[in-house]
Amino acid sequence: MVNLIAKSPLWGQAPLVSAGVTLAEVDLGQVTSIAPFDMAVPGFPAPNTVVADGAARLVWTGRGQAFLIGGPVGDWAEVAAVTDQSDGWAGLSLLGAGAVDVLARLVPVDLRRLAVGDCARTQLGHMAVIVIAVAGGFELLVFRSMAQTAWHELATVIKMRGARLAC
Amino acid sequence: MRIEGKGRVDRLAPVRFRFDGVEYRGFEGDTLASALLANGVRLVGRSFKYHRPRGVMTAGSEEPNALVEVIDGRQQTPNVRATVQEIYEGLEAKSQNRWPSLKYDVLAVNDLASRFLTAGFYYKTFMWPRKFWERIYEPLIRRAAGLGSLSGRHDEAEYEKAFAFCDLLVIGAGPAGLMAALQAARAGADVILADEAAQMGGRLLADSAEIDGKPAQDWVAEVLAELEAAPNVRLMRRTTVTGAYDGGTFGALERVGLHLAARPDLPRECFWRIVAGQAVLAAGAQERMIAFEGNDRPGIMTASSLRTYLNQYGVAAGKRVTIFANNDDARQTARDLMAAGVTVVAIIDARPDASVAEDCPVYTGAEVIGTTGRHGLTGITFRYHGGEVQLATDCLGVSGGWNPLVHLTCHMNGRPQWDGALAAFVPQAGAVPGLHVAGAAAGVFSLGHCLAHGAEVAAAALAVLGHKVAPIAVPQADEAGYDIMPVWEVKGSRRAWLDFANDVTTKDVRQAAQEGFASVEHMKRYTTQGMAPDQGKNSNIGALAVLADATGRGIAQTGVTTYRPPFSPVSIAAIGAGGRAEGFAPQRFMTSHSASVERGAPMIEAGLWYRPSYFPRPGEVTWRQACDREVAMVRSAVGVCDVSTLGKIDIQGRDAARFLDLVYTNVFSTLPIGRVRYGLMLRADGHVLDDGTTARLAENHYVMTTTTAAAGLVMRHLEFVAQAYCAGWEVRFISVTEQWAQFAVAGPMAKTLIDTLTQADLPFMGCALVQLGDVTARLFRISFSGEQGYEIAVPARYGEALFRDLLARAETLGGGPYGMEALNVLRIEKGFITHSEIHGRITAFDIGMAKMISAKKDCIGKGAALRPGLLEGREQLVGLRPVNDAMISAGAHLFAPGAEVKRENDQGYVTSVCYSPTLGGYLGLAFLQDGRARHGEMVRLVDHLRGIDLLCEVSDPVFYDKEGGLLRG
Amino acid sequence: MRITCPLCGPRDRREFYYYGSEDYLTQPALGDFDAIDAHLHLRDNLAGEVRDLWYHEMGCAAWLLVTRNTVTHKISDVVQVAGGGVGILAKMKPEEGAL
Amino acid sequence: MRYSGLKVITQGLFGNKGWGPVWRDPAPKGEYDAIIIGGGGHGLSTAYYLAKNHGLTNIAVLEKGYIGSGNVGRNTTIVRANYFLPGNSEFYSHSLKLWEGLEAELNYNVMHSQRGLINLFHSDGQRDAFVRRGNAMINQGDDAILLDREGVRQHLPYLDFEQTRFPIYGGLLHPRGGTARHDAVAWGYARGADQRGVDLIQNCEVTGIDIEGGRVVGVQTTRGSIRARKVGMVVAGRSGQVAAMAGMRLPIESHVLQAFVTEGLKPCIDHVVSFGMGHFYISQSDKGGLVFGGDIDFYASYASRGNLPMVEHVMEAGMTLMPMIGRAKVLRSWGGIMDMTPDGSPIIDKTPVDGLFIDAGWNYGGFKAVPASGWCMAHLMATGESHAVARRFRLDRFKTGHLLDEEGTGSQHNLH
Repeated sequence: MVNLIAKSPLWGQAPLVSAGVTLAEVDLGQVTSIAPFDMAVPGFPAPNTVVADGAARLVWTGRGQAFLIGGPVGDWAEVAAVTDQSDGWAGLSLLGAGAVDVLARLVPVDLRRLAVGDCARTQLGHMAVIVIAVAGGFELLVFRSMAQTAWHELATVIKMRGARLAC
Repeated sequence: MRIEGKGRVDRLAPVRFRFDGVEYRGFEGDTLASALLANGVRLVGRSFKYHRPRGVMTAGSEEPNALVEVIDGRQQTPNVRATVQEIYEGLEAKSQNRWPSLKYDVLAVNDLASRFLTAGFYYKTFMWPRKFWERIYEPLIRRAAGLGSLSGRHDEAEYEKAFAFCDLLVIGAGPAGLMAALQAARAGADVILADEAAQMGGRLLADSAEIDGKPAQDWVAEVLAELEAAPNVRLMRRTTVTGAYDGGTFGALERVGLHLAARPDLPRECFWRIVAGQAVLAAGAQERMIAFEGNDRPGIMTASSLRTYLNQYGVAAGKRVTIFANNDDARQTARDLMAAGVTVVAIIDARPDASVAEDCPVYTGAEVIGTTGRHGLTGITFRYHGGEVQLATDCLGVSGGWNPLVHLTCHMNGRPQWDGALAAFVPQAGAVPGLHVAGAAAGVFSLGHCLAHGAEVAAAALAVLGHKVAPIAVPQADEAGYDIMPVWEVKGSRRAWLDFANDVTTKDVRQAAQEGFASVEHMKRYTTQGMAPDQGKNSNIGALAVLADATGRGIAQTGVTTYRPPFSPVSIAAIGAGGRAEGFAPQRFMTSHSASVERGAPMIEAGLWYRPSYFPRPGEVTWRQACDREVAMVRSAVGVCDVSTLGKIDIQGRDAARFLDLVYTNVFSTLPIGRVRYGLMLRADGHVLDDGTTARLAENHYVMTTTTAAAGLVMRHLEFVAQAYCAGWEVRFISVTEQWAQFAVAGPMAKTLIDTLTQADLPFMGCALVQLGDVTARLFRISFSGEQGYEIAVPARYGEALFRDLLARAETLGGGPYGMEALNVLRIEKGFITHSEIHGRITAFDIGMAKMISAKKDCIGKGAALRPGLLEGREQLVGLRPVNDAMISAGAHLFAPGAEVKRENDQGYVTSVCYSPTLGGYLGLAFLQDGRARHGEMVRLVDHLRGIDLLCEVSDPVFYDKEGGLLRG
Repeated sequence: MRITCPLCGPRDRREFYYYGSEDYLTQPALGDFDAIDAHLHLRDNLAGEVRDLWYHEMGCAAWLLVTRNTVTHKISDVVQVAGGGVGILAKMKPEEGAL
Repeated sequence: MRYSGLKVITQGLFGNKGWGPVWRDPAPKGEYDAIIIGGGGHGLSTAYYLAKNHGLTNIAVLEKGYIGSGNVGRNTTIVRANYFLPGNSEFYSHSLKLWEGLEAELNYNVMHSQRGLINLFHSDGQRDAFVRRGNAMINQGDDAILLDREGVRQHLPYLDFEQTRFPIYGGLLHPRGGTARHDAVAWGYARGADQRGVDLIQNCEVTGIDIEGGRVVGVQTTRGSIRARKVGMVVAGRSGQVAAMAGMRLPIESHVLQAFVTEGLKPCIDHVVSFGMGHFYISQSDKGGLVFGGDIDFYASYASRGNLPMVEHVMEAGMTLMPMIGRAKVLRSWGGIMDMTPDGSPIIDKTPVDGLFIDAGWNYGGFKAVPASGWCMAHLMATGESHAVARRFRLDRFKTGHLLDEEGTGSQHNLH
């Protein structure tokens, strides 16, 4: 009999609180890629937006693709290619007054345009990222294997920001 | 010398610093240059070529002479402009390009030989004897050249990069820039105002002007207070906009920590990528010198910099100052100095009709023709009314006029235009889309007009963005014009410097013209004019005026060389921030990483991933011992290997099968559900792109695997084929590489191990979903080792647990983990290819897989693969075994036995080699001319680099279990 | 340089992968070596406005046809490649064609 | 005038008044035996060897700007012969031999300096590929030495051997590789060609190629029409435009390659160092500037300027490999326009038009090829036959599949 213990991508990593921001790993729950065969299907989020559905969110993640985060797949399986992505991504939350400032060090998009309810598929340093604007900051999804690098890059920026503020 | 009551430095905050080992005192707010001048230090550097004594010449980033090394701990920063470097407690700087000391520099001997060291002399000599160039001449030249030194140690300081976005970027916070920012701020636009100085205000801080009847500095303070308070404005001090790039992108360098003693975690610099809807260039103008004999002595400075040192730093750069100018502006310097009690010996004005109404002697129609003073100016000679007059003076302020700082407008190949009335180049309109030029940078030279122009240009820029702009009130200030009579050089028989930093004189320019280097670019390249750290900011215009004179052309016709980014030099560390150590590319870790590290496995980089090389056991000294054991373990029992790095792509839809038929050479539409097939994929040009196995999980659901190296490439290729060629097809795919942790279980005991986990009786090349407790896993019966093999995949969160579990089970069966080294041996023994073989120049025919190109269908790359050059006379994949089981090496070349070893006889090369513990000897895979027809023949293998030269027997590439009985077993 | 992705909006050039000219969209027929040469190799290579293929690799994964001036880098149009329905392969059934 | 140290001294003693023009500035004649379009390194060396090796002196080089205004005056000055595919090996080997006698040949100091080139590798697979290359170089008669990690450390102690991202496994040392002063190469060939009677005509842009009955008869220029029975197009960077005048479509896409130079520094880097993993290479000029670069900007361009992502990539790679250069300040960046071919190798061949020849497609490796390119193009134009070491640089090789793809990246112009 096998008893497999689950580990999150940044298992054991304590949150980092510094310089007006809090960086922490978040458990995204069930994450399912929804890729409708007909891209004009109703209920599919517009590019760069998040459609909230109760506790679940449907986050646009690319051309004809959205991630259903925290909810059951339901009827999507009938009209879309449905793929489990729950283990493929690491979730990070970056919250606090300095969150925009920190993210602007690493992400080449205009964060002024990213209000709560918006999302962007872009890059964080040299890795792919999904940025979701949430109240008080951002949620960031990076590939699981790169979670340590993402953490390291964000932590480095936060550290330098702290030193700047201390000047 | 400090002047009481002048300047903005904090007299209550003394700062101690050292220059060339001597301690000095300055004040907070001083630059190194102002503090040295205040201490009476005039000699600060040596020139590039002739090692002439040099002093501070300017008060800005264009400084050509006062370049120093700043020391911090074990690090040092070369070529720091003393005119920009702010002092801080404990700052340590030293002069450079001199030996043994600044005052007594041995290479000053070059100056004596200067008549032989003129423009381009080195192209004409040092050619004989030939060997001497590299052994004698060049090393001497290299040692003499250069300026400052790097420490030679890794720069481990922090640097930062950042992105910023705004509606309007205003470059320069002088009068025009402040008005532009104010206009935009009040219009509600998002504004970034960037200025290279520590304090904003530009020349308003350095001049004694009035705005609205008040001192200009009060006006600056009011405007800054308003801008600071505005939520839509971002002030970026100490930030130089260095380049204009496409799409409204600007590069900018912020000096974050350079004005402070090093602090932990504080970045030294931050390189900004600023994206602006529109931009206003209000960079101002720079004063230029005049070329006359001996114009490079310490104490000879631009006239405006004397004013800056006086008004901004409270420093008189000399006790007895003379002014030499061809325009009105320099008069203000004389007036300010006199008002501060500094003796102005004379004003020498080249204009015959200039005003003489100053409280000091004014000589009009006069020209300076010589200077004296070895380490600092002691006197000048000037020509006046046909006679020569000598004056004792320790400081000469020179003004040849002002050059608008048009540089950024040229970064997209814009060409500045000559304005004869201003005797200056002004920006070409529209040269950089979205960049508007305001104030002195646009050739607007009165304060009153600059203020108005700044607001006006900002309003125009905002209108482009669709902002409704209410014009703001323009404050009152002097609107007097700028009268100039061009004077570029005072001709004489001795050297007159143009490019101080590169030691280029008017003679060099004339000689270049004489030798036919008459194009401005030729002159630049032949003389090195403008190629020094100041990039000719101080000298290019003067030099081309001299060239124009020498060639008889006008200045406009002569043209300028191209200004290119950066506007002022930027450290590699700043633009390369984040690159040091691990930062250059993301690190990718498998779920088994820590478990492998715990077992002492050296982790090696493989396509951004880290994979275990081997798992050493006690007593094993070399990697080979571990590798041989791991191979034997797989061949005799069972081995476990993390193969999660292979690309995995989930493909779904009614047209998924059809899509795979298009991208693979072979057919996948006929693959039964629950089965796996090996596939070969070609590039559009017919060469092998990648290979891997693809499983059919359901009628319309496949999961494809790619090699680790090609995972991203294949994904991009699939997207292209789907989006470009398969319009309307119902097929969707997504990478699931990261979703699944996948482990190979291989060896005669593999099935035994799998049976302890789950019930699944899979045929060879079968696949199924299985339950591991609560976890649904995917089980594939495939093999890359030639043994009976499985790959089992679980959601990645369980990866580490499953890996540990599999190892425990394997160990009870006499097995264990194996790493990349053993994996490589296993696959070579079996003749399986990797990207060592399919290296991008290889066709399906080369690797003996022609049969995998289905005759029944077309596929991507098939047409191109049939080009004659890809079919005939090529090298084919073979196996090699050396006679005597001696060592062979990958990268060796193959020859017919007895043939001379030279390119013309080259018949192939070895791609992969291993020692096979299974077969007891070295094995190689190679590409050999006509190789498939030569099995059983001998070839000569030569590796010059490793000294290997021996005979090998050519064979089929499959060495182990040719019939595949074990695999299917 | 910035490219306005029809889906993601204006983005930095660093997010995009460049493939090459729109010639790659025209799929040559088997055996037509001139067409293959034109598809893979020969280029108008204009100093002026061109239509090139870019891939929003770090963004939405859309392949884009970008109209851009190679002298000024001005980008005047960006559309998705998908939906164009270009190339003979789109119309071909899997079993068609022979070696 | 023959140059020498003695001449420099005697001229210096007499005020440097005696230096005459290095080349004449002739007006174009109405007809020449042959015309070379393009006064860059390759065009000038072609003219030089046509005159010197083949006795053809009634020829003109037509240059739309100034002599050497193309990539010969805008590159990172590296000279090497480290190719491994037959076709390239013999050509670059020949070129390097010509370099080694160039000062004496031209009586002009082009400052060719064989400082040694080290290509670093970072995995076993890369090592094997470099060993294959090194052995090919030796089989060709050139030189190569395999360095292990310690060997690299001895030569380049300043590299970051602790960084684990791309650990340094070793390097392939090419002792005869090095650098030269790029402008001097153009000027030296120009002077040599001029001395042999070649007309170097600057500010003369070719606006049309005259073809009658399938044969070239002359060119139209901004300085009038000029007749010639043989015309060579040697205009890498603009090959597409010029060939279009003859109705040709080339297997070439133009791309911009950036390069960078720092402020002058005392000697700190002796070799040419290449970091393939990061697409970064560097050397130090005699003046003290670090000269370095990376990959092309990857998109077709004639804009002679690059963009920031590649700038950043190059500097980041530099900081990964040798963080000791962090405090060197970049003084200037520039972008040159490259003829990129689908296999990364050049073309020296006849065209379908009789009498019209092409020398193009140098990708970003044209500088080191200057001597052999001119040598072989001159041979082709004079004899009508390809030179033995340039036999494989055929215009039709893409169509036939006889590719010379050193990178192994396939038919995508920007990947070479």
